[in-house]
Amino acid sequence: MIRILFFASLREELGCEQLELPVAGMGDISQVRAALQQRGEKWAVALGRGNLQVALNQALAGDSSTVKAGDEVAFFPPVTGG
Amino acid sequence: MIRILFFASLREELGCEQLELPVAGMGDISQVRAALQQRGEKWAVALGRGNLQVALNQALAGDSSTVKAGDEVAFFPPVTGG
Amino acid sequence: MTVSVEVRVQEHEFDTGAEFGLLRADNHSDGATTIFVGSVRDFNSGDPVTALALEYYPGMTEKVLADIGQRALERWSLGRVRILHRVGQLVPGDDIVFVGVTAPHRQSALDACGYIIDLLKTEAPFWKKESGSGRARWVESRASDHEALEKWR
Amino acid sequence: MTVSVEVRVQEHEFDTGAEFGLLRADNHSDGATTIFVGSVRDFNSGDPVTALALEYYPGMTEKVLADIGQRALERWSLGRVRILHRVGQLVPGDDIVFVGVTAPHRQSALDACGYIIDLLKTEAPFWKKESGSGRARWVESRASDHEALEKWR
Repeated sequence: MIRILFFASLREELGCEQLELPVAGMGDISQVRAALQQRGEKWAVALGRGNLQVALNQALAGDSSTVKAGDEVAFFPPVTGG
Repeated sequence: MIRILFFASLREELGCEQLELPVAGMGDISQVRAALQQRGEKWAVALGRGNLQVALNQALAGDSSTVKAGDEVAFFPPVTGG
Repeated sequence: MTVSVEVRVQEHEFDTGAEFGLLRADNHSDGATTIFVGSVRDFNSGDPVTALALEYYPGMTEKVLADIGQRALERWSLGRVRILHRVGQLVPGDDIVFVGVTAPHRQSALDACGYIIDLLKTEAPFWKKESGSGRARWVESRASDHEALEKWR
Repeated sequence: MTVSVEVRVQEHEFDTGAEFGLLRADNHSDGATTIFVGSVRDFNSGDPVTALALEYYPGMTEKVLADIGQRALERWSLGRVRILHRVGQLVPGDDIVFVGVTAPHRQSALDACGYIIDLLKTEAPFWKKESGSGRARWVESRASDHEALEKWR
């Protein structure tokens, strides 16, 4: 399984803080994103935003980063700390 | 009279913290300096150094700044605070 | 004295005087200490702010802060680096972030402090939600924060 | 909140935490506070330092510090500026100088803090005499301090 986390406005928009996806068919982040977008219109829109950031195992990652069983993937909007 | 102050290494070198000079013949700072340099070899050398700074009434001044009775003139080496 | 990077993410207030003391304790080789503290303003982009909620990504946030501190250590000759950030519920006047840097020389301490806060603003996973005028809104990231990175390239 | 410049020259220690509190008190409009503290190092230019005597020009020094603070206020949009400097007998580890600046935005607070300490180093009438290795020596002014001014022209 892959553990997926959502933060801040994205978490609120999806009404979901975390979920797990089976790793079958997930080669990279873009495939994880595509699988999530299948969950419905709301998910398709929210995860399709160009400014969304992705972290793989708590480090910033890109669409082509490879995922494997046990990985933690997080999607979040641009950060606004400080 | 004009009140003259010396600070830091210059004060130590001259063995003098302050003195008063009659204003007669003192048109500007360069004349004050020249009068002080007349006081002997030690004074001629110390007040002839190119890096010496001068303040007139507690504001940085130049050789051509005009002096008058009651003024305070200070000579000191480059500052090293902070 | 060994160089060090300390980071902390916490709900409770931090004490800037005490943090300064930790930067200086038994540190006679660094002549310069620079501190940046960011606080909650009562207005943002013209809108009144009465409260601020700060969310973060436990685990990743600490790693990113430590990594930013480490990059500062590699770029300048520094002594100690401390980065603290509050999360949870805050109100105007509360301090959010503390960046403290010591160095033998002042320019390194000043530059490293600016570098750390600029990187923190664009890389550390924190998100602010402001309340005011009866509504809550997620704060948008600023283009100016990304432009500020130009000077470190 | 009105903008202000406070300067102080004193023999006794200052409390950085308390000074920070004065910069922040009832100040909800400035989101950024920057502090620079300079301390006595135990080495200078390779020579051990065991004590430091600081001399100043009473009257002129305070005027120069206030003028430097005022020029910072004219150059950036700032809230409060505090400049403290110790004089008299100090030992390694002692804090000599405190520069604190608040501003609505961080870059102004960081830049103004660097500007003030750079100007203080070259303009404010203070002189240091170091003791160590059994002898006392007046500290020479540094070319690097004058070069540091280039960035503010």
